[in-house]
Amino acid sequence: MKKIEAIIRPSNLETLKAALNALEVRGMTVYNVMGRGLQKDVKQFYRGQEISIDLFPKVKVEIICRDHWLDRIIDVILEECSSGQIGDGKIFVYPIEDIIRISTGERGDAAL
Amino acid sequence: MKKIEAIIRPSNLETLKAALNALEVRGMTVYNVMGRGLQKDVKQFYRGQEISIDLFPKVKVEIICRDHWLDRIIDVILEECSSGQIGDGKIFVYPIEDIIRISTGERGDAAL
Amino acid sequence: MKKIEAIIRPSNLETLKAALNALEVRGMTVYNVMGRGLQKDVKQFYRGQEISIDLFPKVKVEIICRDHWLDRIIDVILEECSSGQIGDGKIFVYPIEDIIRISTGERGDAAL
Amino acid sequence: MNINLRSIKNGSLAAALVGILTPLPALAADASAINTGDTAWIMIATALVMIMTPGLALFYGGMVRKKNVLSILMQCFTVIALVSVQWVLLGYTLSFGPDVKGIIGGLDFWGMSGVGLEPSATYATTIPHTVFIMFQGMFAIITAGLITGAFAERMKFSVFVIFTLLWTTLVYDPLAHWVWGGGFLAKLGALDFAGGTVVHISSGVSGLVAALILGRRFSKDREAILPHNLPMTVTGAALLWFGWFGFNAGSALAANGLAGMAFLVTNTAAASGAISWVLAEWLDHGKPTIFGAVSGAVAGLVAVTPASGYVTPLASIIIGLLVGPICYLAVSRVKEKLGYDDALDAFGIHGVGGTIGALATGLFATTIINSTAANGLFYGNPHQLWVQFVSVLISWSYAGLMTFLILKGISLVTSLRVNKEEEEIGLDASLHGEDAYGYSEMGVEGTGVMG
Amino acid sequence: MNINLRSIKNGSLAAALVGILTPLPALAADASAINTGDTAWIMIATALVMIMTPGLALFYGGMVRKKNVLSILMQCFTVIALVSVQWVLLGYTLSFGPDVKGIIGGLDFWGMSGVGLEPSATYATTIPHTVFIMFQGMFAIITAGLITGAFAERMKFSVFVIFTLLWTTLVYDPLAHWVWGGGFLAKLGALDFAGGTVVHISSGVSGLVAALILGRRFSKDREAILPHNLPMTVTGAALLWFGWFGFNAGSALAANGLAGMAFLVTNTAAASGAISWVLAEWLDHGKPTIFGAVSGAVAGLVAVTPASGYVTPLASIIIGLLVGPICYLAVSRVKEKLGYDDALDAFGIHGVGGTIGALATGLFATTIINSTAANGLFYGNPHQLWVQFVSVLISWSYAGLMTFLILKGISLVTSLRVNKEEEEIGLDASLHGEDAYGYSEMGVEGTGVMG
Amino acid sequence: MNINLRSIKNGSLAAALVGILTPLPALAADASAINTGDTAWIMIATALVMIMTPGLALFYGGMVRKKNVLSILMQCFTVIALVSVQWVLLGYTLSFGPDVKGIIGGLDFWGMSGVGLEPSATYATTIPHTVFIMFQGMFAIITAGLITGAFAERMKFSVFVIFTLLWTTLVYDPLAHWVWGGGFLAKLGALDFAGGTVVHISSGVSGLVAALILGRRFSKDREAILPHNLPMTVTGAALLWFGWFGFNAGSALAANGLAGMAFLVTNTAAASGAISWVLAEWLDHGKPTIFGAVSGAVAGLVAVTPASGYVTPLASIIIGLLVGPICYLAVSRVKEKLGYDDALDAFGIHGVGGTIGALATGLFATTIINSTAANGLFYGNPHQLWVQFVSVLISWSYAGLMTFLILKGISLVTSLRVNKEEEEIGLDASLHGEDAYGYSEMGVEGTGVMG
Ligand SMILES: Nc1ncnc2c1ncn2[C@@H]1O[C@H](COP(=O)(O)OP(=O)(O)O)[C@@H](O)[C@H]1O
Ligand SMILES: Nc1ncnc2c1ncn2[C@@H]1O[C@H](COP(=O)(O)OP(=O)(O)O)[C@@H](O)[C@H]1O
Ligand SMILES: Nc1ncnc2c1ncn2[C@@H]1O[C@H](COP(=O)(O)OP(=O)(O)O)[C@@H](O)[C@H]1O
Repeated sequence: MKKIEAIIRPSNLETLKAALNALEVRGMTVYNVMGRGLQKDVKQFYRGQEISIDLFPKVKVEIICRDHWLDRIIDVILEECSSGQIGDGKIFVYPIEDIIRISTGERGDAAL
Repeated sequence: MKKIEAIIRPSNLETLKAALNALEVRGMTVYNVMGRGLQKDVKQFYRGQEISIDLFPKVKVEIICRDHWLDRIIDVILEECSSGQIGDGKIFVYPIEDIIRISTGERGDAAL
Repeated sequence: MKKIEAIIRPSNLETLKAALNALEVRGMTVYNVMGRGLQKDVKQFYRGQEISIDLFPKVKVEIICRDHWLDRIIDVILEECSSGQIGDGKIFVYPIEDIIRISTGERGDAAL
Repeated sequence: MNINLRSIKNGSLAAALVGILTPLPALAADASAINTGDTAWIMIATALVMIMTPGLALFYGGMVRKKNVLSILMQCFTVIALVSVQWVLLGYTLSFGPDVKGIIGGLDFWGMSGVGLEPSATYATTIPHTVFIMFQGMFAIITAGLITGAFAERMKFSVFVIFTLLWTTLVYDPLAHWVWGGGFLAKLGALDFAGGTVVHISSGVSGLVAALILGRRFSKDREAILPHNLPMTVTGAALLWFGWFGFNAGSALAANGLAGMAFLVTNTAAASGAISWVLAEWLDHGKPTIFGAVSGAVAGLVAVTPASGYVTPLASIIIGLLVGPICYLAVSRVKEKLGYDDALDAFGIHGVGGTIGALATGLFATTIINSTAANGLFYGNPHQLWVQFVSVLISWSYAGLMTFLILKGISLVTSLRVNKEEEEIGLDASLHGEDAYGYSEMGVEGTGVMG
Repeated sequence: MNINLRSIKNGSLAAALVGILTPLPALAADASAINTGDTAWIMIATALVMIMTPGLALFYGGMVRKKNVLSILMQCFTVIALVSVQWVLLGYTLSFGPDVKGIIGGLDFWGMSGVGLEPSATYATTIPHTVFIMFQGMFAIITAGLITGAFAERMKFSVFVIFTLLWTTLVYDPLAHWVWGGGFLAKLGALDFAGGTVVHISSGVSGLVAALILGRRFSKDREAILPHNLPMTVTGAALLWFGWFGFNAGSALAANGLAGMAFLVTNTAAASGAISWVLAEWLDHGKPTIFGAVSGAVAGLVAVTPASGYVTPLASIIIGLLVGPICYLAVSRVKEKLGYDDALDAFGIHGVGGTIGALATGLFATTIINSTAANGLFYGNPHQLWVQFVSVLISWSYAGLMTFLILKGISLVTSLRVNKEEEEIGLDASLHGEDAYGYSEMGVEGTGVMG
Repeated sequence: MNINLRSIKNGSLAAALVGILTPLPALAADASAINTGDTAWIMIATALVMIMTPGLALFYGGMVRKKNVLSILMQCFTVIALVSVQWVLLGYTLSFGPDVKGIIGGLDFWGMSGVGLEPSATYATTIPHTVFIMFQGMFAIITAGLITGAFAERMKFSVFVIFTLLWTTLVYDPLAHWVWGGGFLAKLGALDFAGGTVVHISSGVSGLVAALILGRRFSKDREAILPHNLPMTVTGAALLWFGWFGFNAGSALAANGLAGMAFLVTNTAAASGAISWVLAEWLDHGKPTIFGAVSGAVAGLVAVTPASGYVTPLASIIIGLLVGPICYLAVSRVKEKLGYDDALDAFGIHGVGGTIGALATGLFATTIINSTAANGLFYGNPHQLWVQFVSVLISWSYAGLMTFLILKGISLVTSLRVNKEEEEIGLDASLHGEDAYGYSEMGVEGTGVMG
């Protein structure tokens, strides 16, 4: 099993959710985060005081899946969230050791 | 050492905290997340426009612990957060390589 | 590659960001979390009802980096965020398997 | 009738339907009697009292959890809508129609029949009848609104609608008649300038009874429940204080010296109520809180309400200093002890504060301020205190009993509360199918999937 | 002039500059004619109408996404600022200056020249001219503000500024003159007590046209857009209801029986509008919502606006009951069907509600309430309905056409909308360089890097 | 006294205690002199000025970080409570009691003794004395409230309480007497219609001194501090604008032509202040902001305050156009340069704007608007500008010096600021033991562990 963390633009969340649904991948956890990277700062002004903003609102979508699903899900994310512009975001893949469904106590794949 | 991520119903947080306290497990980090899974959509209405909500507010409790604590903590979570209903949440277990306590610079188990 | 999760005091974020910038480490994702640990509870009062608060607002800074950067980044975090007081926070280090940049599809180190 | 005929003569049937409830100038006093200054004051005072109920919605709304804030706003807004209509159709005439045996008002004014552009022949004869009607109507509205604080976060909305209509008709309207409509409490000589018994005791005690009948919120035993937005509560308190000038000074029903004095004592009582509550908690647990400050201000306003047309500035300060600590103890100690879940302290502040105010009026009332009224104990007239005590007793008993009967009655047909799961999810989503803050708190910029 | 001379005689050139626009008491009526009660009422009514536009800002602001809330507040605030100045310089005299061929007002009062401390010789002769000017000015402000709901979340701010100045001068001012300034619609006998045609139809229809010209928001097709803060919307609605008492009852321009009746019917129409909208949605999709309740209340207020000085209490309830469900269908069905993106339903509520109100006035108007006016169909005078219909038709056509021309004109110079990326980022950051909630939602305590 | 005796004769000691401060009708004018229209207007104007302080609380509260918003609300609310009581006990009589050597008012009215239902024999003789007292009292309240913006996010609450009581007694009351209570500045002929010197210069300059004595916030040097809730700030600004009509037009103390003109110029000055500030920043950094718009509106309101009863509409526009850019430079450039931490620009807007307004009054004042006043420079009377300059100088010096002495005095007993850790945690939690938004932002639905 793998854990996929995709950091995307908030505006891509709905379309990504729909695409994953089509794939019958429903399970996901969504985080509200701020991100910094290659995207360049923007200026804001409060009573004439200039503020340079370097953290941008992003959404992190976390999906735990069986190994053989990994690439398919990554492809969907790339399809739905890539505009080719800096700031589209990143996908991180992590190992995961175990899963338990709280309602039933099932473990491993069965818990998904 | 392991990292436990438990995604639970917000209404179970206080009781879980209390139970872990009893176990003298105090360290935890709590996240405010939205989750989708087997729980089925609900409908909302804004000026007659129907909206289908498929992301539900959840709380993620993250606990880093020594390996031999893993099962005890999982048991407590199952006890406190399981209603047997879909939507109770999941527990994910991950490997962790190192820990540093910022205040002292201590590393590994000592940092917990 | 490694994933560094630093849980710090909100008031240390700006200085940490600046210090990492100096190191030309720009990439980071920031989370708004609540943490419990050795820091002791505080009391609040609402219409005379005493509430004991044991979750404190913290900021989690997540940095994915190449292995040889690991120690340098940890040192910067220790420098900027350590007051020697309980509550300064923790650094957790995790393994990571893969990275993809959404905009280009690049994988691995190239995606950073 | 004649209008009715006329319209039919005009060959319009619809007119018959409409006309039937159109003014009969015959019944009313002379328009030339209207004083523009008094009229201007009472119209704006009416608007001030109207804004109190949205103020109350914010005051209460900030105290509940994020998942229930809309249910509070919905209840307050529903009260405004329902009682506004009930009042012109039936409520006003039950309260202020010609007295029937000291118990209730006659139906002469139902549906505003006989109400024209002229002053009433009986009440506030220097302003148009409609202005008096609206001013009194706003009192009926906020009174029904105050109760909601007691059963917040658990009552079914459908039950709430029925309850509100029954309560305002069976409890508020008669009480208003007894005290202000020439009913038996008025004849008894009870002093209640702006509604200590009619408004605050009736709503506070009814709230307590409702809280007892509905029982505690499930989550109440599991966890402490914190206000989700105190700035919202403070904003509401500010609107309450603001509107209360219309509530009390408007009750003079004229722009005169009495109104001015009522305005002054209202302000000082609110101020000293805030001071005394904050001092009490500061001594008790060591922190002066804004939640305490606004709660004390409201307690002070409640307590001075019945007294505002009868007492001196200094007396109003004393009343404020008294009510703060007493209400603080009521909500922080007594409630815990007795274990009833008066969620937002409708009883703890309005029931307790209104009672203190009604009795204090029996102590501090003086004919120096209001020559048409009576002296209180401190001005040599112990009898007044007794009268006040009786009127308090009657208000407590009547409001309590009726609320009990109304809720028990409804509970024969349906359960009063939402179920446990709905309570956990929150009333906003489960009853109203709405989220107060959209997805926005979730950082996904207030968007969802289109259905 | 004489003042001008005097100041120059005084050897001050600046005074010439200033003096040129100072009052010429000569032109005005006698100060002794001022009635303090009427003056007090209209001054406060003016303040009440003023607070409606910030109320509207909150009402609208709560409905948009978090990233656009400041752009809404900025548009409403800008309207207040721009139209306040335009009104004293030019707008008032175009609207209420001496009639020129029934089409427009003369320039006699430009820059407030000839306006002193006395009443106007023509309008509201019992209050100072300045008070009448300010009262009317607040109407011009909110009307321009109402339109913004239609093109929310996508119009360029610079375009908005130009649009507002042109629209208020070319659309509002003439319309106000036609109906209230002795223009041809007044001569025609059209009844519009407080602005069904001048305010609500003009803004609603202009909003529809603007929404069509600008096109849909990009994100609109991708996702449902939820209100980011409904308590903010409810607060705004409360301020609107509160201010509407000044809007309608103030339109009597005196503290008299007519004002009192207008006050009463305004309140009942709002209440029954809220009730009927909520019932409609409850039946339709099964949930009573607070968003529906406030929307219905506003719809009721809109519909009673033109009728408020002419109809009976019962009629106002009927008007409210009618307008709720109709507006509900307009925003939940018709809009979807036709696919125009009237973002916050400026047309769906003000255009539709204003039209219903203007026509209903032709049905329910009665000389029993306002002897100086006319009867409607139900009181035997079908002609009035025809007159109302004509005035509605003219308002629709003129407002629609002019808005079309103004926007097309501007679009020759620059694009009307922000680009897709700016829309995604949100107008607050992209147009105004501000965040509504700082970083605070991000838990980093509202801090950033100093530039 | 007689009352006192009577009550004792009545054998009631408490009455002695109470009676001692009850009205002595003897001292007052004839009640028949009351004009209901004037009374209605000043009562509502008083309510309007009252709501300004909560408005200020929101205006300021939105500007601070989430962790300090309650401390701001608490300071403003505390000012309302403390000064309300201080005013009736002592403040009013110090300000408006019989003049003692032009320096201070006599104690005749302490504790409202000698205040009845009748008008004052000296001030506003057409309205009840109590109404005049309350109207003036609201000015004392907001003035003390304005200062808080300067030392926001760092002052100890206990210190704040002492400071407020001393400041209002030692600074506000004497200044009010000098200018409005027949003191020496009045005799000098200084024109200050609604409080440019008494209210805005005194609070602004005191704020500057306080900011300098307390020093900068620790975090100030580490990071930029962003407003946590701009919609809250905009709501506050709207309430300020709304209330300012009562502030300025109420200062005519009657519902007459002068009030109407003051109302009009107040609105246009606010509008042009908003326009000029936004234009200035638009040119300076390229973005028009809502924060700029509301700041400019407040600056315009501040500047027109002393002038509002003396200048023409056009002059008010010029004043607004002047003050916007100047205050913008003061807060965006000068403050940075000089490095004082006037957190929310109490000095930058009220100190600077009030000074501009006081001097502009010396330029634009004209007897055409107010025959009882004087002409300014542009109307041929350069002397008035000199008088204004002197009164500005005296207000600056007195307010500055006294604030310095008061704070230095307090600092002998205790430190004025919270410590660094408390500042980091935030004043809400550390001083008041409360969280503004509960846990709700944390998604745990506003719950905590019960203590
Ligand atoms: N090294 C990193 N560690 C953690 N998060 C990162 C890192 N680099 C980028 N991110 C996240 O990815 C988001 C997008 O990255 P950015 O460099 O701005 O554009 P792109 O994804 O096109 O490279 C950032 O806002 C941040 O949240
Ligand atoms: N595959 C997954 N990846 C990430 N998070 C998941 C996944 N499946 C479930 N979750 C999280 O667990 C929560 C509960 O899961 P759900 O399927 O609704 O009920 P149950 O836990 O009973 O299976 C979801 O709301 C989501 O936050
Ligand atoms: N075992 C743990 N698992 C997860 N998070 C932890 C754990 N221990 C501490 N933390 C996080 O680190 C933060 C600081 O820890 P704390 O014990 O309070 O101080 P210190 O870092 O000095 O030990 C906590 O608020 C919590 O967010």
